[in-house]
Amino acid sequence: MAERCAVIGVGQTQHTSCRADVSIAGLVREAVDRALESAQLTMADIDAIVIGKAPDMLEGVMMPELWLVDSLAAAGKPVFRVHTAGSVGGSTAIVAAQHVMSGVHKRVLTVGFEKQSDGNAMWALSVPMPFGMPVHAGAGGYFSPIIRSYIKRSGAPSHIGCMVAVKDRTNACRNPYAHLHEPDWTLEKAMASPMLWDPVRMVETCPSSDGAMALVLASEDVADAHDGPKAWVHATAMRSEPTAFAGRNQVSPRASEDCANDLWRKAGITSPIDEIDAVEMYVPFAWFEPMWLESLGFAPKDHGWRFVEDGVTEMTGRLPVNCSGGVLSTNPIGASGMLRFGEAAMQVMGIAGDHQVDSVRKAFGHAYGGGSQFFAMWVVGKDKP
Amino acid sequence: MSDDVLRIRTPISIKYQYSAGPRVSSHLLGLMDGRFVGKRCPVCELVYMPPRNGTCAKCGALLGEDVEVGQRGTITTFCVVNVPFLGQTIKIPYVSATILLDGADMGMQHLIQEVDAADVRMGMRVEPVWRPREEWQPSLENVLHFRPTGEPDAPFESYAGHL
Amino acid sequence: MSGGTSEYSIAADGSFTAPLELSYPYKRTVGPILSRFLTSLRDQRVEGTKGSDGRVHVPPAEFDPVTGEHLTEWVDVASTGTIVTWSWQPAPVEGNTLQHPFAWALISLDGADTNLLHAVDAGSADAIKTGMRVTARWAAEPSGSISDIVCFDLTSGSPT
Amino acid sequence: MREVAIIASAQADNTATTTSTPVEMLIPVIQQVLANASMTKTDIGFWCHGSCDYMTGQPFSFVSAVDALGAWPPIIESHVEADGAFALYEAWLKIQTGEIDTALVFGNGRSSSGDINRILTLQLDPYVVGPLWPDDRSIAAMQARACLESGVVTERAMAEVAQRNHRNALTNPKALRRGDHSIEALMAAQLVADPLRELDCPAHADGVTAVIIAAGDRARGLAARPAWIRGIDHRIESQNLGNRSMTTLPSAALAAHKAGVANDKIDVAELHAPYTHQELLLTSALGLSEATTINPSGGALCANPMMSAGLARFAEAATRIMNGTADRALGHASSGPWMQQNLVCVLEGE
Repeated sequence: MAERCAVIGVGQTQHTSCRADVSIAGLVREAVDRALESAQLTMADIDAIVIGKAPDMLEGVMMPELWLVDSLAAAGKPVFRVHTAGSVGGSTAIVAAQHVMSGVHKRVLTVGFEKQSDGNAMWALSVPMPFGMPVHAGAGGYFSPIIRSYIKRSGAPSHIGCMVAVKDRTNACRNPYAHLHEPDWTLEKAMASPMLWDPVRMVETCPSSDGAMALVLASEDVADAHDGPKAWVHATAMRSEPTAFAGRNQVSPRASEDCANDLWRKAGITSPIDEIDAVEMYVPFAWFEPMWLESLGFAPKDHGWRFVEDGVTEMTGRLPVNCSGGVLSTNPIGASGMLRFGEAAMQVMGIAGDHQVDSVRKAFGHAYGGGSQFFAMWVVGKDKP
Repeated sequence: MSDDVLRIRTPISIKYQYSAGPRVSSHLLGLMDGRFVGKRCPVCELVYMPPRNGTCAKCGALLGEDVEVGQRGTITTFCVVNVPFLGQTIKIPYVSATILLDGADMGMQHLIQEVDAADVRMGMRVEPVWRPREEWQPSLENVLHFRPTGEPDAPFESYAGHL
Repeated sequence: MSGGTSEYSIAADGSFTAPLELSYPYKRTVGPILSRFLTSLRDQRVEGTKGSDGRVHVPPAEFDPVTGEHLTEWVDVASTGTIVTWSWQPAPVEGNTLQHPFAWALISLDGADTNLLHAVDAGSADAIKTGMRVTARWAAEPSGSISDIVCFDLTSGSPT
Repeated sequence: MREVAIIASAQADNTATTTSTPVEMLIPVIQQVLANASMTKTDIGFWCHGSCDYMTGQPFSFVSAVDALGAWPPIIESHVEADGAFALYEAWLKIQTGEIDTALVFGNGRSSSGDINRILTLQLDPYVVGPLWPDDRSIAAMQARACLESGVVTERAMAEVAQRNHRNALTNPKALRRGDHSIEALMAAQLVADPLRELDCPAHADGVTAVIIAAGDRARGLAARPAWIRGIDHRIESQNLGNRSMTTLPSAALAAHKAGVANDKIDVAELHAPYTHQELLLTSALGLSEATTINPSGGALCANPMMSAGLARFAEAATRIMNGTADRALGHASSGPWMQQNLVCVLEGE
């Protein structure tokens, strides 16, 4: 059976719209160096490296892990590349964990990054294909109809998205690494934010960021010997389903529900809302918080929005969600998923600083990608699984 | 030292030849003739219009027989766009909707015009406005946009399974 | 119309095909090490970084490839050097600094311990040999890029 | 370690150009490999895919590949931006964790959509190498010259590699290029990138390969003679063309050592060496002797579908074990300029 695995190192970059002070390698190393420092290891101690990022066209470098080898002093090591769309950061952390859980490696470095300012996300995300339909409205145009469907189905009031946005932007002010630091959001101000893709307001959308997140994963013996904070991997799960087929439920894709059920079962969790102390959820559009709360089993169907309205997901609430500020405040696509997984680990390790939730024993990290079709999740905890 | 080189231009240009594949040919030929031709999945028997890349993703099967679907359809869901989107010339706000054509089992994205954005509804019945025939290409862009037919709205149950 | 739809053609099996061009003007932030290297190139000077083992890297390594440490010590190297290996490019492609047949070569610049990849304007494949000496040909209007060296020219004299 | 074996494989015919969409190319191969194993999609515990967006110029191109799997109900699935052989490695790891017992891995590539020699330039340093647009073949040619001038290889030895692979491909219906050429004719052929000749270079192809692996008794129940993975490891080396050996492949040698290649005689080796001189470098890096039959399929010289060619080598090697013509075989996949990254797998029969 699987070997135990723990996160013993976490490091991320300062995130911003353009990290004009670094190259791609410099950006990656900023996160890697911080992760190694917190793991009290050096590059030489690392057995294998697992790299994740979204489409290579964002930077215009094909399989960049190949030329990054020297910058990571990785010659002679296994270097592995993962790409599963928006969920890539989460999938990459899971694949890295499997390098340890398989018993093959003891110290694995994993990093997710995106240097979006070298190019323009729109290029890579909407290449006009011959004979295809023109993209009429971008990502918001794809997801806002799904949000409209959720609102109609659940009867949620129109201000829920803004409540989530204000919460995450406010939380981000407690996270020094976050891209957006906008302390003065209020519900009134948010409701007045321009309606971009009705029902999605500007404040309810995510920024485009340069950034990277790195984790050091270790085997049980290495983690036991490590005298710093650690987060044990209790369970991981992945699920995929096709982008589009007749009759597909895009509001709560079955792949999302199956993935969560599998995760809770593996982690021995029977009541997520009671047993999970902190959640880092992939919410690129504010309305996805209530949608995922339901899909993942934290809230009853059509009640996710009530959790938001009742403050359940506030930092001080019963189920703190995205205390880091989440994707709504920081979005380097290839790193966003690993930021969720890493921030969940930070909560368990007690190293989240000003956005630390009190006495977190178990935390949940979540990422999804494509047309709400690729899902990656993990549960990390203070105690050994 | 503001004169230092901080950023470099490295243009990248690669030419490809794209192929839509043999299975969507009848669909594209149909569009060049002002018709909506989809395909039926031989396994689940649902009708795909457009036939995507010639496959039923649910069954992992190659699509089979051609099926011409109706010109009219129902708006299953939509969004009102207020952001001047990359290369988009239509004046905002405008509506991008998922339209379930009569006889099709999967919706397709298109524009809704000739109606105030605020009046667009889920369930609204719409019909295509085609470009002048001489401008037709093998593309859904032969349809300028869809507009309301004035028919009564379709009941929610009739398209609830397609959201 | 999207992509190259208007330039479509129909293949033997009925497939519609059309050109699709990915053409993007990437603008890369280079970071401190490459910034200094490229700024120097613009001034017709070649600099490299010294690795932890004392070897001089040109183009400069941001990080030591063996230890991973950040490299900060700079060394001036010459714009002349020796051909270590080469191959012949009979048909230049878009983006090459020379648009007539030329040689690709790895060049050991005097004072450097690594080799620089660049073009050599040798005229014909018969005229170039490994071990020949070369000199950088600087661009008339430098922009702060690797192309500020247009190519290398063979210098008179037999192979060293 | 859990015992894991390759129990079935399928490949599409390699073609020079294709009009079918990648998904249309995938579906028949996915269905074939399942049929070869007498399995249905519900018997598969994990699916892993290897491909690269730049092959077709479509970002997220792998997303539509999920359409070929009939991923309903939802499946456990992942994707590597690499050769399908690396997808097999990920699946092997996942089986080791005990989470799954079976996996279907596949790689698909399309070298004909664009100029592959130009596309591969995008793998190079994007600041001071890529902007000069050196193409893949020119870069390989510089390595070939260094090998020739240092005496590590000879023109005749390169011609012999080309001759053997193209002859072997005569009996491989999937190959794109095949033929019976004399050494003299090969050595007299025109130089396309001095010192390389046309048949020293890979036959870039469009192709698909799918492989099913299974653990322990599950594998024994699915195949008469499973090809057991006795060792598998991959290593990478510096990409820096100016600070790297041009005449040795340290990452391949290390991967071979970790995979235990030298523990016993290798009957058959399927090597993903795109250029003739690279096969010679690789053969020596892997420590293979005259006793080993190399590339009975014709190898990458006769069909090199990017992102599928490496997994195809695994499939070919496994086939030799499964049909009893070999007891110990080696499958190899590579990636990057000058075979920067190498994945080595030792397969054995029981």
